[in-house]
Amino acid sequence: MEVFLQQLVNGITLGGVYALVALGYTMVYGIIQLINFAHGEIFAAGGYMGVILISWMVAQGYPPFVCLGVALVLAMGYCALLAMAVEKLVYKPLRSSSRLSVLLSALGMSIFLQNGLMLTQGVYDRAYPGEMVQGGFEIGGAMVSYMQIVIVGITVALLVGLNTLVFKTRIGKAMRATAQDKTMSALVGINASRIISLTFAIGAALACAAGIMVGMYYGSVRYDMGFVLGVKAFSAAVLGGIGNITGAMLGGLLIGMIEVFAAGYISSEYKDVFAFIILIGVLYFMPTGIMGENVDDTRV
Amino acid sequence: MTTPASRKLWLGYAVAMLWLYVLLWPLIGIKPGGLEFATSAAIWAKLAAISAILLVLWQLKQRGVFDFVSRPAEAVSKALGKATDRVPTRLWLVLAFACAVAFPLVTERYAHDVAISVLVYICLGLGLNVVVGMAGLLDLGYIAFYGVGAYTYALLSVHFGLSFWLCLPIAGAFSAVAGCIIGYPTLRMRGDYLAIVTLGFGEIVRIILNNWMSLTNGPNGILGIKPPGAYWWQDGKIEHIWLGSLEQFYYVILGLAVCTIVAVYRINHSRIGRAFEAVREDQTAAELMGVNTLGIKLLAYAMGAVFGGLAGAFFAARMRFVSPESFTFIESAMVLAMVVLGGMGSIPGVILGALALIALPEIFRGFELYRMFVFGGVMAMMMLFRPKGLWPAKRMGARSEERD
Amino acid sequence: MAILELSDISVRFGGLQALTDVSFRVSEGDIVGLIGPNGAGKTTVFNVITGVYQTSSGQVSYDGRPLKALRPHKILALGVARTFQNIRLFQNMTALENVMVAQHSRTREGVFGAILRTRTQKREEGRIREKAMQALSFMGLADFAGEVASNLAYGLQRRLEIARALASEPQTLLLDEPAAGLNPAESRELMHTIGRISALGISILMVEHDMKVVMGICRSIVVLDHGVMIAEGRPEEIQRDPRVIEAYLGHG
Amino acid sequence: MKRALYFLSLLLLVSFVAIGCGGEKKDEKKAEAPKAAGIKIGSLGPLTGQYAADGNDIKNGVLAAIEVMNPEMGALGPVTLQAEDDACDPRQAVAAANKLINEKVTAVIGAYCSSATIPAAEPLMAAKIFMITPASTNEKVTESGHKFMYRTCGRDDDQSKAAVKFMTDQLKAKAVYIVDDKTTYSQGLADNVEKLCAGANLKVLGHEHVNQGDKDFSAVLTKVKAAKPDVFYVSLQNSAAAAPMLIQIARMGIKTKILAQDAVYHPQLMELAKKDAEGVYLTFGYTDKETPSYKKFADAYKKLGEPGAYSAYAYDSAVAYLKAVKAAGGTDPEKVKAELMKLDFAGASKQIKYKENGDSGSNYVIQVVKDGKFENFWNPENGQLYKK
Repeated sequence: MEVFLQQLVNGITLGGVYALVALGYTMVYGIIQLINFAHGEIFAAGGYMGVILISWMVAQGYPPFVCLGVALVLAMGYCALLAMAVEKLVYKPLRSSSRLSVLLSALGMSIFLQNGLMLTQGVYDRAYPGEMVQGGFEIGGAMVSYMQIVIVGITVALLVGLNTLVFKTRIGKAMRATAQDKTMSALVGINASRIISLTFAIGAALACAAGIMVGMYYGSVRYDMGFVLGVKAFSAAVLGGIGNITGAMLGGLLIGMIEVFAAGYISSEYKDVFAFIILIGVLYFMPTGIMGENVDDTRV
Repeated sequence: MTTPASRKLWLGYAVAMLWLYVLLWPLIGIKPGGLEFATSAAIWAKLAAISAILLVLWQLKQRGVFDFVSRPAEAVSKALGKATDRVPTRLWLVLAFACAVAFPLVTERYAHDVAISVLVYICLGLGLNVVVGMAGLLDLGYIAFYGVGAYTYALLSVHFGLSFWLCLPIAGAFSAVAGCIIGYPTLRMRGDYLAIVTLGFGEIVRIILNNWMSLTNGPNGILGIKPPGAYWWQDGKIEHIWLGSLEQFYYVILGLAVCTIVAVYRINHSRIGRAFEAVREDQTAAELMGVNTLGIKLLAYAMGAVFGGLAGAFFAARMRFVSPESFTFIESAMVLAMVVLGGMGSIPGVILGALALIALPEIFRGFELYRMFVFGGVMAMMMLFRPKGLWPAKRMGARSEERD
Repeated sequence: MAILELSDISVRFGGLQALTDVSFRVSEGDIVGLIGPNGAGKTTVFNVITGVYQTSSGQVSYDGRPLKALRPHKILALGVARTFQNIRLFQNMTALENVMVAQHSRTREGVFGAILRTRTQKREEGRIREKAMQALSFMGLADFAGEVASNLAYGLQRRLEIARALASEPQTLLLDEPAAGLNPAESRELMHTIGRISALGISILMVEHDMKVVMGICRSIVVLDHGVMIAEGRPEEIQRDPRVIEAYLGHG
Repeated sequence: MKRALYFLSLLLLVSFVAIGCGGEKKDEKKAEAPKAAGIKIGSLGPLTGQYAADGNDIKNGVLAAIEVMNPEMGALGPVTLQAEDDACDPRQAVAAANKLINEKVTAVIGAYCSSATIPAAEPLMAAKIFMITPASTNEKVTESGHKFMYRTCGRDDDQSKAAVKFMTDQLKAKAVYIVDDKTTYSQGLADNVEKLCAGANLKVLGHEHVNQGDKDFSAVLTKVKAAKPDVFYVSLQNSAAAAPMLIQIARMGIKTKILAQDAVYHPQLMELAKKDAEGVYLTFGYTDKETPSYKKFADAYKKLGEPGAYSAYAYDSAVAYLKAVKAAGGTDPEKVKAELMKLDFAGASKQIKYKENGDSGSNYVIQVVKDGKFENFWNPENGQLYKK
């Protein structure tokens, strides 16, 4: 029971991070049907911006929570700019070409950014200064650290914020309209190009927050950390039904749980196998993911 | 170019450069000790200067300043093209083949090694081309078949001492079975779901190779794989030897690559190839025109897998060592990049793609730090200038699901 | 002798009743028209016959054999070919290749034959090409054989669709609005072509809006409205049928 | 199509000739002035990818050795380095080895991953080029019977013996939990430890594997916590993998003693894991940092950064080779081999003396992390604590 509770806590923390990154994949996919491979690198860049900003501010002598808060905001802005630059530079000109070409340029961008990070930040891991949030408490034998609380708290806040943005505001409405039908939304006066940029920016900001939290949680960041997490988050987005925001949150949480429980109860070396097998199994029976819309492509 | 348009262009350029600086500076300029501007400004200034020069050149070209050079050059290339058109295709093929055969005679070790790698990847690229280019099914886990082929030969050679030539078809068959296993659950899925499922399968295969200690020896890999045996001209008579030198390996893989090229070309121009393309173009219409689309898709996976498996068996024989590290996702991505960069569905395109992606990074090995950085950037940019690939197939359009 | 027989076909998509108890038959060598206002369920009937949709109840039989649970390519192999309302050619393949695909179900050679270029494979390939060229010539497209489908003019694409269907050597041909978008001269030409196809002994079932075409060549007509069959008979009977007139004009 | 083929053949021709002639031209140059070229040694290791940090340590170690040895080489010099990247990938390792053969190096210092060293050795041995690995501790490296294969670092089997001895003799442990991250190195070591535990009356409560590149170990650690072992034996590929593990161990409140191995010996460990690294034991090839030879090494290395786990070994490997070359008066492989076998000198890492099979013996001791520094703790040879 203790073990189970502990694994549950671990799973929720991990799942929350996956969900944040998965959202970026799903939103971009929803609007331009692109698997944005470079998204994982944006996540890594976020982690690095966190290190850079927090180290600097800590050295200036600001209190930890101020550092974290300011770094979070600044880094999110930075990542949004980065993602928009990537979008403008290599995705926008390809909007009318074959989807595989865009996929390839996304892959190229991913390699480019990853190595760019390596060149500017070095091959060594970069450490987050001190542990910002220390200690923890026990519930029923399960250790819950305050760090986990902070991570889950920030994740939930961001998810709620995103939901409000997408479902309650005019911008959100425009985003959903563009995702549905670009031509029609252009007719009613929505600037699709701007909305797409905005989608990239929001996705990137969320990934950036995830990057900072992962960095704080594991104590360090590395230039290639985006890849593995990116693949998992992308699986999470697909599991939930790619293009569906609620689905991505659910998918992220599920993948996190599956991974932790598979590692805890079955085998830690095969945990990714279980995650993928469950993903494939779900897709076999629900070909568009758990919450994806059923697209009937056999219509004549 | 008119003045307002030009002004707009330079305004855009200024914004982009500003943007670049905002992105560049924090990565380089913020240090725990304080803020620093000199390094990032220097790098930025170089980038800005180069791009400004390029922009000016481009504008001049638009205005026709270079016409005096480009017009005659165009005429020359046109004339050259006409002249080459007069020479029969067969002759070019023979010439290309002759070059390939003569290659090891004029080059040395390292070039052989690179050439072998290129040829292995040509086989892989052509195999994936059947799946992605012809049948239009996105596959991100293709390297798994390469791994299955490599391990099949490795295990059969080490445990049972079977010869390479006997194992080649077995490796192909095993890969085909693996292809069907992977293909089956994906038959009903649409393109992007296919992507993640194939990626997942690729990872599963790699993790199994890495963890099934009793079979694959896990991360330690399998050592002591026999090279192919052959009857070779030696000391004035024909003897059975174990192939050891790089030239010999080169000829083996050249043979394998030629067989692959011929096979893929012939499939492309057969009933099966047309069915592949029909599925790619419009799956529903293909089914209604009597093509068993599920069967054909499965066949496409199996076919692609066979070529991957054959290349894998050769890889194991050539390295005489296999370990799971050779079969990671990035390899799948590389093979896919070859196919798309070269031109989907086009055989010469795939060859060109393999040359570009394997040979070029090897040539630039000296810049190892910047190598992958530039490679990624070029790959992304390449798609902007030639979205259909270096050498597009004559007829190649969107995949069927893209139009739904 | 009925070759194609629909008995009490009903199709439901979720809550939507697309077809209700539709029954009719197509006799060998017959030309049957299927008409009705937009949304009456005509294309659904085609989709049911060719196996794209499954019926909720009722059954389709072809040549005395029930078609239930057969995949579309099997149904084509039995001899039912069709064209599409919105042209669905293989856009990036040449006209000839488009037509050659239709021979798929009539040929057998597999991968090994193709790779080794065996004698039987070559012979078969030659036969496919010959049959395809025949179909193209029959539709007057021989000169466009090497043209990529998407480059053909609209009228030619319509004809290519029919050629493709014919190349599968059908006994029954389902034409889904073959005259849509054609000018009067082309429509006349089409009527003539349909006559020639019928003369080959192929039964034809066609959905068409152009009454001139339907009344001109169909020997019997089935009228659908909101998924229900409201009339069946010879053209002149249908023209006088008050329910048909109401369906077309009444609640406009 | 024809034009396309024309371009293809043209391109093939040009590129082949370019690669071919490029190589040949270099050869000609060398043929003209063999003396001026001096000695070229190669280094092989992951300069990019996951283990780039360790690969750079090796490269830097060799660079330091060249700096130190160059003045001594006299007419044989100057010594130059050709550093190649293998990204720890067997295919790239073989390609890089072939490139080094092309570049006419006479010895290769490397590689890092055993899985790269083993296949890369094949072409190097065939070309009679020395391969001295400063980091591949897998037994198989020197057990393949290669004539020119040497190893300056210790062997996994020796290291695991030291580890088990420490757990039983000093920590008086009864139960141990083992985790590794599935590399040739880390798993080999963990498997050896597990095997030895059976004979040492040490109960193995569990042996888990995590994957390379994982950062989240919470699931495994939860199991460890529940199992309550006396010692937690952590065998990971490098310090970057170990640091998050240590952080999570502390966060989860696991108080068990932790024993790690030499790959985590890197100042990065304390930088990343900070106070959570305190009290961690590790087996490490003993290096006395007070000896003159180490200080000489450290001086030369200073401008290259902080020495990593294998920097000193890489340095010693290169120094050993260059000493042998100097003694042999040339780079003839047979003569150099004879001289290499005669060597017995105080290296930066340890006393360097190669055995017949190419191994140089192991000198594992137990170290502990104390106040952010690695300190010698216990000597398995005599079972004594080091005094501070």
